[in-house]
Amino acid sequence: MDKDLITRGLDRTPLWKFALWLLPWALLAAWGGQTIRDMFVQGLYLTNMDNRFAFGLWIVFDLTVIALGAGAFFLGFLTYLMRQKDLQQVLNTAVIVGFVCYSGAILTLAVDVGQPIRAWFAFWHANVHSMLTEVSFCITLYLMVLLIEYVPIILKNRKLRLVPSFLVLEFNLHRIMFLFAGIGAFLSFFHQGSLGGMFGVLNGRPFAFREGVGIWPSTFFLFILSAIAVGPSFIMLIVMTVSRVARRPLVDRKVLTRLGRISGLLLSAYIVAKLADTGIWIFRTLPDSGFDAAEFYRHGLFGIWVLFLELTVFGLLPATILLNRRRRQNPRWLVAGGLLACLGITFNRLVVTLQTQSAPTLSFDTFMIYWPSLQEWAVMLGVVAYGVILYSLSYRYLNLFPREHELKTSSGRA
Amino acid sequence: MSVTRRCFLKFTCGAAAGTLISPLPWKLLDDAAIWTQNGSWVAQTPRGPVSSLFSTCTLCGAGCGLRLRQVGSDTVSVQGVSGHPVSQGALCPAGLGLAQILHHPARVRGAMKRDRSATAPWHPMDTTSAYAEVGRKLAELRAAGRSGEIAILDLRPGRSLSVLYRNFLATAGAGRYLTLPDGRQDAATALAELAGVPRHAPGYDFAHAGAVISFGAPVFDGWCGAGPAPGLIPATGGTRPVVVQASSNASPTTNLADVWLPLRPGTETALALGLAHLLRTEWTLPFTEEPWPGYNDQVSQHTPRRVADITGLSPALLQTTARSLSGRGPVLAVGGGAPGAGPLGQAEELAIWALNLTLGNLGQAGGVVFRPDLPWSEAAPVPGGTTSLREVPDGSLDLLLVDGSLPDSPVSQALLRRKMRPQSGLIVGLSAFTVGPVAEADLILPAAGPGEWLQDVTAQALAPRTSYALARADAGLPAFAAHPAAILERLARTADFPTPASCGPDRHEEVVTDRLQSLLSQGTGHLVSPDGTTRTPVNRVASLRTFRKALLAGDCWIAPPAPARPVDGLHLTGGARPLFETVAAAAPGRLVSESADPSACPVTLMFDGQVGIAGGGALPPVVNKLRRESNFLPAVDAARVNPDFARQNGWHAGQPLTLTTKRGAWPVTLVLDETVQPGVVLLPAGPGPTGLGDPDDLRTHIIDICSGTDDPVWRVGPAALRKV
Amino acid sequence: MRAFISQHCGRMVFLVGLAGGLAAGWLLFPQLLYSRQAQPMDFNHALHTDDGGMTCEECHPFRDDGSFSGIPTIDVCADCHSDPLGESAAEAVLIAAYIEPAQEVPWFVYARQPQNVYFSHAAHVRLADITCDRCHGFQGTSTTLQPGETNRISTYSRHIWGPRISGGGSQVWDAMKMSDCSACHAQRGVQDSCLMCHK
Amino acid sequence: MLPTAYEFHWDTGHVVFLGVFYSVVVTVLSILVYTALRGRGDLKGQRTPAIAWEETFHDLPADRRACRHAFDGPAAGRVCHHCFDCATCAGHPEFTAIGRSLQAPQPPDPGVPMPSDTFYHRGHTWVKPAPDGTLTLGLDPFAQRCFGHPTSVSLPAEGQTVQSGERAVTLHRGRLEARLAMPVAGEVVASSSHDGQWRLRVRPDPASASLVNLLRGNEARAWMTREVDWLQGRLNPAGGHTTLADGGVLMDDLVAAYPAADWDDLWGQVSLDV
Amino acid sequence: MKTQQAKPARYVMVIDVDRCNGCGNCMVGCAVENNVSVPPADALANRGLTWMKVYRVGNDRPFPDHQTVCLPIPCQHCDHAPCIHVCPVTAVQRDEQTGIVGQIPERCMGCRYCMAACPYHARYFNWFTPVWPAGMEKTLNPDVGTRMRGVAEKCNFCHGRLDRARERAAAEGRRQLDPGDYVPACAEACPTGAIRFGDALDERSGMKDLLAAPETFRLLESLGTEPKVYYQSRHAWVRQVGRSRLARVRGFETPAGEGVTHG
Repeated sequence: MDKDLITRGLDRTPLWKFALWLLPWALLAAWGGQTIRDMFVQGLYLTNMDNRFAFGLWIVFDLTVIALGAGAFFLGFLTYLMRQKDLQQVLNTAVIVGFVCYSGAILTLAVDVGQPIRAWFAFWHANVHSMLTEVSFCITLYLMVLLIEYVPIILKNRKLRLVPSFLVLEFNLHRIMFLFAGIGAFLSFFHQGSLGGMFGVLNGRPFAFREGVGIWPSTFFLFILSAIAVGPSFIMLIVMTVSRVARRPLVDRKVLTRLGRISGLLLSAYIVAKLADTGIWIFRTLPDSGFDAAEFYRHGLFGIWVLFLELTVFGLLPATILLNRRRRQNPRWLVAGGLLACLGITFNRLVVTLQTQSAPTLSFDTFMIYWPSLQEWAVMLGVVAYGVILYSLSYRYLNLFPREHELKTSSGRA
Repeated sequence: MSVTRRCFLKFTCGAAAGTLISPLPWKLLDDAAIWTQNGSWVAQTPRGPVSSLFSTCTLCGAGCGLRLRQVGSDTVSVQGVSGHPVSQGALCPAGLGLAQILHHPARVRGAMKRDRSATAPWHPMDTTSAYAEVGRKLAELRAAGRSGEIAILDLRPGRSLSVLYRNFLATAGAGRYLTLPDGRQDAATALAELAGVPRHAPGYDFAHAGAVISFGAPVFDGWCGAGPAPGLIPATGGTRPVVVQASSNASPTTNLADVWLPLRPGTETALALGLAHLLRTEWTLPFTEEPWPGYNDQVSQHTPRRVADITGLSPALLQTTARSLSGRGPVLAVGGGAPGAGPLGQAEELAIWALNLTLGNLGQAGGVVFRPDLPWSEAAPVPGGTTSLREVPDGSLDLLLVDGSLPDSPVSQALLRRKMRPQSGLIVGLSAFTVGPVAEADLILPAAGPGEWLQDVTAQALAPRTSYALARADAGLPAFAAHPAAILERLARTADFPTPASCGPDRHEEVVTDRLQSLLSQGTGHLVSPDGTTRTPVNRVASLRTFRKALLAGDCWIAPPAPARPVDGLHLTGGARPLFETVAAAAPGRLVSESADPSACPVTLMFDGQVGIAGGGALPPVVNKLRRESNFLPAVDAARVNPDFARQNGWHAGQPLTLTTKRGAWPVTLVLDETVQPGVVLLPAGPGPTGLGDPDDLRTHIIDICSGTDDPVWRVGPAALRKV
Repeated sequence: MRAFISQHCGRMVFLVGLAGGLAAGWLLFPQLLYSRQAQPMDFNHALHTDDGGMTCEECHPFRDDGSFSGIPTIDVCADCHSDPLGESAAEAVLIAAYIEPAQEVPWFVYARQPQNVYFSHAAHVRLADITCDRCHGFQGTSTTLQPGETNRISTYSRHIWGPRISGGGSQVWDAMKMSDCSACHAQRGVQDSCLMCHK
Repeated sequence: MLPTAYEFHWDTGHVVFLGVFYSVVVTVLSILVYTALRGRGDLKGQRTPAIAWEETFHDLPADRRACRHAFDGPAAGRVCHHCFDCATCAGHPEFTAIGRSLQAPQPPDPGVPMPSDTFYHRGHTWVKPAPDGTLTLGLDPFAQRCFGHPTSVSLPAEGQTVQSGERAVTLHRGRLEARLAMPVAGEVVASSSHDGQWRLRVRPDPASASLVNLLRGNEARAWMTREVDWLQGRLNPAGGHTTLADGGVLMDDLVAAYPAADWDDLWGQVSLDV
Repeated sequence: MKTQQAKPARYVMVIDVDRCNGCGNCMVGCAVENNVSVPPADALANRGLTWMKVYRVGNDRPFPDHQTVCLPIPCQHCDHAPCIHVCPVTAVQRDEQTGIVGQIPERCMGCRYCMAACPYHARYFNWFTPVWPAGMEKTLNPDVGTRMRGVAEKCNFCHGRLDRARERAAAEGRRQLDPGDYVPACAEACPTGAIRFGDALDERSGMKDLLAAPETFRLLESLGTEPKVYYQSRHAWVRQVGRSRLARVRGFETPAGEGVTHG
């Protein structure tokens, strides 16, 4: 039975091995699920958030995964609208990773709000001036789009495709996929941006507040840029990891280096923008609001090294690595570059979320720190586990990599 | 097979489509959202007609006026009454939460017993058998002719209930009537005796003073309720006396005062004498007869330089201060004391009275006035005599009934225990809460709480005017609690004492009525409405009934202004004479630590606290917000130390330390506070911090450990801090 | 024939499902959603207003502080009904069960709003000259009391949402939801805010 | 979200924001509806086999999709994008012309008998026209050796019409399965099968049945040679013909001979079904 | 038909820091008035609910030059409130009629974005289900609805009292309130009269002069949030500390004649 579901000609590990692989993740997911239940029943006091740290680990996690999931829309955009056919090879992965990231983020958000039953207020009683409204509208719609993009991949399963209606649906969906790629790009553009805007508009929190264009602060654009910069890297890392775990080539090497190169280019663009933004922030925005930049980096936990690390180790370094052709060819460097880029965005989102709240605004107020509770970690890890499980299943039973078969036979012949 | 599956699928789709175009899912969504705001877990506010009425607070002796807001018959909020003749609108946080306190988890909801240890847990006990047990003991003692070992500790003398306490002791035989050493009270009595105007309670006439020298008295925070002393409220645009605050540590009062003299702890005497010296030399005062032989020598010895050496204040500052006081009308020197921390020692008080005498304000308007007495005597003298708990020889009591009201200043529980017979001694609390001295009891009989029985409130010690008010019983008496007098009567019955009715509730009513009657027949003073707007001369009050009605409606009886009773000297009685010797000695000497431990750092121990809730207590839950939800009240175990001093000793904030005195050790947590003088450790003597008030939270123990001497009247003592 | 069925089975089954769904949503759901409570005793407004010639204010006055007394307390009834005025069963119940033991009548209040809603009768009646029936309909001229209906989930009286399961009813006073209040405010040009009605 | 909501005002913010939102929703939904309708049409219009064929064709590895003209010269390395339907291929006529003009050398003998009157489908079925206008369909020797002796063969019932590319014949051998694409469209008039040897007689559908997509003669031989090489490559990567061809003749039943090989995959590749 | 609307008001609070003796009555009075619950005893320090929070603020000088004042901080009711435009569900709104910024708990979905936005930390979240000891519900104020778990809450200038005042006025046929009619609980509970409250647009309230006074300032003025809670102090350092962080960071410039008089 299991074998009949696996695409013809693709080797997959025996079922028992696969089950063994899933087991730990399933346990993790179960733990997360249990904790989520507790959150709903007992309330958010199980977290370590408090009146000062209204946002905690979960928001950092949401911001990060949504940024990492940006590969889905960006690669779709490149493939279908920019006609970069060779990226087709990783598109399925991009879609599924995107789906995992966004569904996971939305799940986490649902746990994060104090009154989940009222979550629909965000739509029905929408305050259109709130960046959060923009976010919730866009990511919900975009998750729908991702689902639509995911469906044909599922329907191509060896057994499912035998059902005529599925076959036909898949066939027709596939041919208008470029439209969804376009819509997805549009939506993502706005919610990636408004996630940044969420913090940029906080005129009460000088650490986060940024001047901007019209209704959008600079962080709006910085977030978009950083997201599409690391998105491809993340997909690249995923693919490399999978083919390492599965011990077989899945896509042409040049596709991976290509992804790396795209990341490199956008990342360097991002660094430039970020530098300019920081400058304006330090020399105009902050003094105008009666604050002193140096002071934000005076506190024990968040020193000036934060800014330094963000710009150099997590910015310039990966950019240079990924832009250098010779380095790109070397898988080690490629991974290093991609990894740094992804870590960079994680760090950036963490700083934007936590340091904003740590830094005191009232002059007689104190600097505070926050460490997530076990339950918060549990929920986050549970969501990660859900992602791994979903992707593993997809990799086993769906034909994610069009070139996998050819690469296998050609390597077999070589 | 496949057909049926297809059909099922289609059916489901159809059903889903149908439901979606029906209100079901959408209304469910809406109702679910509404459910989150009306579910069983959402507390429902009461419905009904809202009314408001006036009463008087009985949490402490300050007698603040209250405006109760009621829904039906339940009080939903309590506010101060601006313009109230006694409290002038002030109210302390505990008073503001009064409505909650009756429902406090720490409320005594039935007789409770525990074995002889203040830390042992309480066990609920059948009320009847509790009465039986106490009654039996009473009977035995009386039968054995040991009724002298029966005593009642009255935490607030002067009430009608006090009369009943006395009656109980009388019918018991030779029982003793005990009062708590209360700083203000003692100071007042001391002065009344020294000034040769016995039985005339002195009071501070801030309202007419031109300047005030306060020796650490919290005249701006917590003198009356949480507010400033009456007459010191800086009305917008209005003028108030110049206030010189002499206190070792900064406080809101030092902030609001015009001059702050940050003197070394315990050097008040020297400062008083020094100021007397300056005042004489600076403004050539008409020299009054010296209060006692040698006083003048003392004064002349306390030159600015010497005083500066002792107090650590610069001579220049002393000089300018003295000058700043002149030409402003009457100058009033205030001792009294921070209620939380107890009053000054007697030596200091004596020096301060002497200063007042030097200033010639004793018995004068704007100075220390002598209030006319209330027109009734303290009822029948008790055969066993009336003494302060302090004077009772240790181990001489076998049954002590403890009054349930909150004490105005903390009391050492160890002291209480020491007075009891080692084995058999039984302490019985008549209380609504397990707080204050009652916390030391072995057995508690549930009594009515504030507002559950009619009480009468007389003026607090050192209040400028004699006053009398009633605290109405607007909250009904709960089934589990009894009127204190009813408890007395029932005890008297069970012990079959001759005249149990003489201490019953009905008698209490009679006493109150008698008092009202005597006020009427005396005919002096005014009936003042709660907001102070209308003043009716008592002699124009039609009848006892209307008088009573008015008082129940929140009116106050206010005596006429005290007549000028110039005092030309303090007449040292035999008991007071030795005090004088200590005056000279009193100075930095108190600060020396006897700590034998070389690793410990000698420090001076001082206290601050809140009036009304001093010495711990079951607080309204909301009061805990002050400590737990803001950063401005210290935690219970917070030892506040000057940052520089801490740095010198290598201590850091939040560090656990052990505070040792010769009476024991106390674990504290270090808190850095620039308002504290270097070398001083400031401890809060206030209520416990737990969320809803923990019944077993015995704050007063800290006083046992920290008060340097057996004398429970203390403010500053030697101690040592050691790293854990 | 079987061919026909097998051909059209799908469509028919779909339609059956559709009908089922609609029926569940429109007919069954309301039955399940609301619980009915009979009033403790019957009351005839018309009898009091017409024959008794009483005005609304006599039993539903404003208090001194401007608040509205709402349903009268038992002593108000007792003022007239301490002894039977007629021989109606309801009155007998009133006297026997409530007036004599001085028990308040546990009326079901149709128009009861939740605790987080603030409504000032004074502002609407005294200032805006709105008559009772604008919101309470012809309650004042009714001859009998309908049983109360409570939403099992939201705990609201059905009169808040309105008789129609889809909300509202045929009359303006049929519903007392926030949208109904705000609609009237908008129509009268009252500039309102959340805090105006939420406490 | 709707003008009925209390918070809604007819101001720029709401109009723009919700306008965009709803237009996106409408777009997405209409696309989905459009897709569903198209699919319904396809199902009704019996286009499923064609779609299936197209789907699988695009999933085939490039080398399995080589253009027929890549075998004998003109378009070496060319890959077909027309699902082997040369009628729709613009290049086909001229490539054929070029092919004729240059005398391609006689291709090597693939090692399997390939009568010149037989037309071969790339899915390894052959068609032989009979004088009465019907066509005989069968499995070519190469495929026969790949499939060996199927345990069961399912054939379309007589009178059933099949479409070209439709996978009407299915062979089973244990867990292995091969679904063979029909080389031509028409009505099945006769079918026979014994020991996995199956024949179909089809009366071609004059409208759609054409043999132009099928290979014959040298072209077929060249293709077959290529297929044999491919198979060798897959069966023993080490290289060398001796194992596969025995005296130039493909051995019977390779499945038995090479149990280690991934026959599920190979059958799929041979029958152009992945 | 009578006019449907009263004249708009602009309610402001002026807190005289020099009068505050840090008794905390404002916090307690507020909590009692607004049915603010008490979290469990073992709750984290920063999870309390207090619509009015009193901070102790020092002047960073050594003893005895050190001064500590108490700053009571309720919601500042900013005219440009950062919390309003961030709320995704329109649960926060500035009442045009009064200028009061309202938080509607039954609308709030508990995303806490507003809390992240508020520079004054004047917003509080119900981390726990608000519970009162048995019988204590009877003491809840009927003019203020209780909250539920998982929603934000904050000061609304005791809007329940405004409702009462309006109702009383309406009963007398008045639309306009008189200065005395409406005072928040904190102002009423303050024993030193440090908290004053009134309608700045109403000449009779005398608020205009208070706002114009030179020693009047607002917290974090340079953020441009335009708070309607004003503070007053004759101490320059207090004003500097309140206005912005820079003064604290770069040290106060203390004009001559400032500071405490004790030599």
